[in-house]
Amino acid sequence: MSSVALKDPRRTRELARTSAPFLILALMLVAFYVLPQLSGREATVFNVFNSMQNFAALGLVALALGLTMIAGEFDLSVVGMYGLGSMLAVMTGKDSALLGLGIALLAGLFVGLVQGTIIAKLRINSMPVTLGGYLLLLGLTATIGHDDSQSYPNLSVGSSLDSVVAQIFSLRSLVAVGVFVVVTLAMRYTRLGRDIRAIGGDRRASRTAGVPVDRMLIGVFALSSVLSALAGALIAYSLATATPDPGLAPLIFAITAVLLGGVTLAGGQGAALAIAAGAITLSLLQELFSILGTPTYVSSLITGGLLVLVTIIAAPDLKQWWRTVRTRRGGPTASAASVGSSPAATVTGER
Amino acid sequence: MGRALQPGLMTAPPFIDARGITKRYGPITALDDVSFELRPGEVHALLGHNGAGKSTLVKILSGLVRPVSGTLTMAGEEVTLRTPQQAQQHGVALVDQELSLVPALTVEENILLGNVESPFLQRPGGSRAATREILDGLGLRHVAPSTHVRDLAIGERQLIEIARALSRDARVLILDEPTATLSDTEIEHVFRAVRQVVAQGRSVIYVSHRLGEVLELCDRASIFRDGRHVETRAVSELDRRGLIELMLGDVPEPSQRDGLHEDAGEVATVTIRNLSVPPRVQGFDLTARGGQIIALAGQIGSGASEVLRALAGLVPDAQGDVSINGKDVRLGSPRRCVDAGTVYASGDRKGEGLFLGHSVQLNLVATRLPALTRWGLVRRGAAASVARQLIDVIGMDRKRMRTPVVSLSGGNQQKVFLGRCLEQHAAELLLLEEPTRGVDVGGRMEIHDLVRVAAAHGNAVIFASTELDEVLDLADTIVTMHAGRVVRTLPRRLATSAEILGDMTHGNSESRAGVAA
Amino acid sequence: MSSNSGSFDRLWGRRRAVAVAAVIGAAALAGCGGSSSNSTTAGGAGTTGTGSASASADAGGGAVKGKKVVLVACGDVNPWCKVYNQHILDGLKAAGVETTYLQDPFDPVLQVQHLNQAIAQKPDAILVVASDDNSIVPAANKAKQAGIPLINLNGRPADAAVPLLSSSIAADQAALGTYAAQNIIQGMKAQGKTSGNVIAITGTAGTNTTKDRITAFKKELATVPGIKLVEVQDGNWDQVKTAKIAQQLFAKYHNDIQGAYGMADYQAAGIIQSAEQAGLKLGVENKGLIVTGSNCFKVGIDNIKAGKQFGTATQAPGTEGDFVYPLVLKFLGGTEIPKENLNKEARVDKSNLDTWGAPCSLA
Amino acid sequence: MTAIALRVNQLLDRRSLPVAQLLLRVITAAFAAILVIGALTTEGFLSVDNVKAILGSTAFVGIIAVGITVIMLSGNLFSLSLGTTTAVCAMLFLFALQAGIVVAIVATVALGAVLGAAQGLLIGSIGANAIIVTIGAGALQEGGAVWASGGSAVFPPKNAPGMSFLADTILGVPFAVYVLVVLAVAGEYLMRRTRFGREIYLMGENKRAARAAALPIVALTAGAFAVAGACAAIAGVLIGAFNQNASLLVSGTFTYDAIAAALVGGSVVTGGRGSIARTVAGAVVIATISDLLLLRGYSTGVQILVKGAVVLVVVVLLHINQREGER
Repeated sequence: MSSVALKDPRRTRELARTSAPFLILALMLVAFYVLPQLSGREATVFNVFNSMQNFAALGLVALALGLTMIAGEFDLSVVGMYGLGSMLAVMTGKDSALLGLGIALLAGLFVGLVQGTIIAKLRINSMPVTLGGYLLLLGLTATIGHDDSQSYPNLSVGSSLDSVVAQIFSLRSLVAVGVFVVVTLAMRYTRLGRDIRAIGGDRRASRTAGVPVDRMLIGVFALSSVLSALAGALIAYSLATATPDPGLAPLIFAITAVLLGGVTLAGGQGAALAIAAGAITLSLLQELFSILGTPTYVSSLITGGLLVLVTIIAAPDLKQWWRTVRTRRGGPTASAASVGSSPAATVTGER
Repeated sequence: MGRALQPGLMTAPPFIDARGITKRYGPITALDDVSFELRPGEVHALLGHNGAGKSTLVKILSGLVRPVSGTLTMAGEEVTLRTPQQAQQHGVALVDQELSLVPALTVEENILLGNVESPFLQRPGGSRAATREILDGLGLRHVAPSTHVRDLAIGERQLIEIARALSRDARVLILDEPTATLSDTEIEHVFRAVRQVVAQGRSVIYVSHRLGEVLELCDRASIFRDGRHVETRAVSELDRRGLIELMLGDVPEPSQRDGLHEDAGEVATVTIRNLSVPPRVQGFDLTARGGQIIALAGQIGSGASEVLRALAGLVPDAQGDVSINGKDVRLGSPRRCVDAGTVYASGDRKGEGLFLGHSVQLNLVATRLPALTRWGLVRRGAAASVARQLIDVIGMDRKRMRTPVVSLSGGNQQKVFLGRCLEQHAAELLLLEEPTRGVDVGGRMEIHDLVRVAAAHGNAVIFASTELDEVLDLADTIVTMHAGRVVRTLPRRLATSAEILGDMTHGNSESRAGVAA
Repeated sequence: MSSNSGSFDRLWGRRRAVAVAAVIGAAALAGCGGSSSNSTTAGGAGTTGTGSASASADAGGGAVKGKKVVLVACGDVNPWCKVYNQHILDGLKAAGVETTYLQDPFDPVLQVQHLNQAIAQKPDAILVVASDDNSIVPAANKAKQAGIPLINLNGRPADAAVPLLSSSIAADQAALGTYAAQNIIQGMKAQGKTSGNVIAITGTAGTNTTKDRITAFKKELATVPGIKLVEVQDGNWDQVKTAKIAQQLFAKYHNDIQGAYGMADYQAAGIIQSAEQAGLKLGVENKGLIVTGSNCFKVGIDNIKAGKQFGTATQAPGTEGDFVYPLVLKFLGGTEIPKENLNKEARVDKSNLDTWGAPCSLA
Repeated sequence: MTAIALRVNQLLDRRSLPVAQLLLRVITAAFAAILVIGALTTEGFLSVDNVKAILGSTAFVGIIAVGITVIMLSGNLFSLSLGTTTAVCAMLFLFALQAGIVVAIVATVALGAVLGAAQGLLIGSIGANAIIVTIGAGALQEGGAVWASGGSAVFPPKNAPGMSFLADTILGVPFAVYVLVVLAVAGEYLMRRTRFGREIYLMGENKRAARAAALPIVALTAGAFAVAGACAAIAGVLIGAFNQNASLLVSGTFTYDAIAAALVGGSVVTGGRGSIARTVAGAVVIATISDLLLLRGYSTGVQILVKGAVVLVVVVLLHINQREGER
């Protein structure tokens, strides 16, 4: 057991894994600065602000989805709750924005608790449950909003949420940043972070070790829905509008951001800060598209390709597949040392 | 030999008092009206074969499993344990046979994981000093608390698991097979830790197959057989032979059965040279002939099942020269290995063997669909007749043909599984992992007969087993393994149970506990 | 190895090759797309209008040269939008205006991001086709504060947005609804009917476009008391959904329907298909169902030619686009333009296909 | 909350499992009752024409759902790009009609199968997550289609040769319904009688066991997605013929509707259980409910809401029922 000798490469690999999202973000920043200039445009501080505005809305959805993925689940209903949150905030917050926000968050809490309980206690795969939840929430949003986009009359709420703070932030994006900071701190400095990663990494082991698995799962789904509702409510106030169907764009953004943030689908790995890095990277990419005036189809080709690429890199059996391919192609060359002069080395196999 | 009992130990009120505990899994009674008591300050061994009921009792005491009936008293108070957390609150800490570490977390995080007393707020590395101390005590000086558990070797993981239990400051420490994967020095560290625990007036339940360890470490021993409690005795009153007698019921004489097929064929059909299966198995050699039944006997972690998995093509980076009937087999792909004539039956029947929701018929023909297909269509008549043939071979009622496998008993499930794997006409090499795990006595006999029939048809059979009885009963040749290496290869008629048990449990260090056969 | 598994392996090999080819192809495609997009935008931005056609000399000629306009609109994924936007951009570029085109496939969040981005570029005007009537209001506010003229295109703006806009250049949605009703009335009259049941399957319910058209439709239809509008359903600008609803409504009324309004021509086409499947007769000649659309697409023109659809109304994308850019040029040239500019729409039926057949076949 | 948790715990307890079964029956009965009462009191519901209308509205979604069922049975969750594949295939079909109807149909189905197989290969060989691969593939298909078509809608060429039968009715029932029936029967046959189908069921039930038993996992996964892609392509052909034009706007809500149909039909997303016939039944159930709600004047929102609720209830109840079966 020469773990002393092996420690260094392991550390390096670990470091590479955890720092990858931030390296990608750095690369993105460079591209963000350089690419516009190549086509005679420029990226300004305002563009960074605008990216952060996008981050404020969809970064929170990414965090919501990411937390469930770290816990080894997948919450497809985030985009449904995002829609419902915005509709509730607009419909119930006409007199007081805070009241509307509160109702949206409470609704998120309720939805999350119900979905979480079904998933944790009945041990059902979260995918079909949250798919049903998504459709249900979508229908509810449309029904509450009379199948129409609803406007929010108090424009000052949105404009104060969106007023520029420190050049690149707004109140809204500061809320998102704040949420990320809180979640990061909680993941790092309380036992919650460890427990969430544990139930995602190995649920049986966690149960045996004494982690309150069911309670944690319910909590994660509740948090996921609350964060989605928060994102929806904030964007609704910002746009002074709630739409009956937010479409799938927020979900696609969230998934891509979470994967860029180094969260694996197998669960057990990931940090809120890295998810933030992924979400900011993607927000910058979208803003870059808009600076360059990229046609929709090109941006969907690029984001689709990016998603597939990240999925390939994160695929659990990639290494194994590669090994199998290598042994099939190259035969036993890799094992030549141990094979020695035995006949196996000279026989090309059965084909 | 056993430690001298501490004064007053026999008279102190028991910390755990379990009465009339019964637990059934489906048709199998795992524990039958068992009583057990644990006194403060003692190391109490639970002994018995696999399936004797030790692990079930341990699971009940640690809140992982709830008994059907019986009462459990802890520190004089009757308790019902629904969750591991509740057991923890009553002062019980478990080191499970199956590791309960999360590979994606660090050593420190794993040690803190699930500790109900661990504070809500934590600083990363905040308990590093305490962790360091526990790790050092277990001889893990070289392991940094920030290392990920997935980067540790299996023995180190086992020690981390023990470290977690120690860190909980529990009244009762349960160690279920803690040393199966450990080296001698590592075992010594565990012993030292156990002695420290009992010196503080706490208790340890020690489950092990290793009689030498029991004799060296334990105060009392409770012996289980077939789900029943046989006896509890002070270890000082016992010796190795006495323990074996109690465990086995009687000491079986060797060579009850001749090695039937030992000389069946002159031509070696399967040769394995220099097989390595990372990370454990190195330089494994074996020659098997048609008609021969070879046992790879070893505890969990011995490498026996890894050898089988590698031969089945399920380990991508396994390497070695394997040939069947002179044809070389390249490992690493199940398809290639099957085409070369190997058939593998996993020990994890439910996870890696059966298609539980499907019928007996489909399960029986699952692997031979290519042969039953013409123009892409499965020939139903042929499939049905093959299935009928197989169901007759395994001795099951044909009426059950359409029953989903999930509703069968464990024994019948295993028969269906093996029925599928045996009787493959093309097969040359049968690889059976724990062929009778979770099967009752009757089913076990039938399955053994099936295996013998398969061998009589000229197949070479290699099976891995952790059970002494099975090894002695079924094998013509016994290969004992420990810590990834072959300890000894000997024909059945020359083997004694004590010898095999010794090899399986001590590896090359049988002299360590002074109990060489 | 058996031949069976051998063939399987070959199959794997082939499929993997296909997958690899697909991935490489996709990557190459993304690369090409990226570079071509750059060149497009660079070209767009760099067009300084040398030798610009004087197609719109009436709009102030050289005064607009070098002015910057950002068009924030639905993207090329939507065929109607593509033609519409292309006509506007071509017209502006020809006059030497620098244009930037930011596409959002009807995604309000992305659109507002684009609007903010447009405001930051401080162009001489921003043109917007609202993805959502309400959601552009805050951005319109910002544009106003920044002193950048915002011109709303295509649909009637939300009430709250009106005071924030410099102008609105739109199709006369109400006229489109009125024409649709006139089509039904005339078609039925041609069959000698003055009474009957009518169904309407609309675009996305609740949007101003839909509201304006259906209100005018109802009003016009009410001029003939015998004709009853028995059902209005939300077809969500979706042809398949429209067909489905139509089929169910035909069943509900036991085929006792004399007129049907599909708010877009492709929705009318859905109704026509359903009617044919339900065995209803179509058109004046067959004394059958009178179907109308209310903005024209090629599929509608084809159906009118075939006698299956009585008529439609214009809102042809090219025509609408050509209505927009001269006004924008005028505005850029410093001439006042009215707050509200409604394009003059036309009712289309078999009689004036010569005029409208071609412009209505662009999408 | 605790009370609910307790209830659920009781549900899980072996002794109260009959309660769960009772609940299942009660809910099924209540559902049937609502349907019957609704049917009796809704004008125009109980008529031959309406039955035809329901069947007609089942057809497209049903055809795509047949494909998605094969994916689910193979244990690869579901695809979120089949709606886009349908749209892309509709576009190709109308374009390829220049070369004749047979060529167009063959080319379109082949394209659908290839698009599906490419995703399946990726998923089967390296264990990439099906949901994410298919979302990404959806975006790629969308971008590729706009790039290839220049963003215009595709129309059939003049005098499109013999396409009209695809949108016709036979005995008053749309051609697409017959296609659905044929596909459902063929699909059932494929899944029950062929080696491919049997092995898909086996792999979906237990992928590790399938690997240990040396089943061709990559080929099976690619095959399952290819079948799904081909089904989406067939739907694309029919929709193209029906609409007489095709653009990406076609994709609509097909993807989710098809998944909902399969779930309501009792397919398990984790694989191995369910059948194509049941999926088609699920599609009919959803279409019936939607029809009922539409005829009673409920809005689109309520229709989606009810769809979601039905999916959720069916998923939970079937799960409970299935667990009980395993005891």
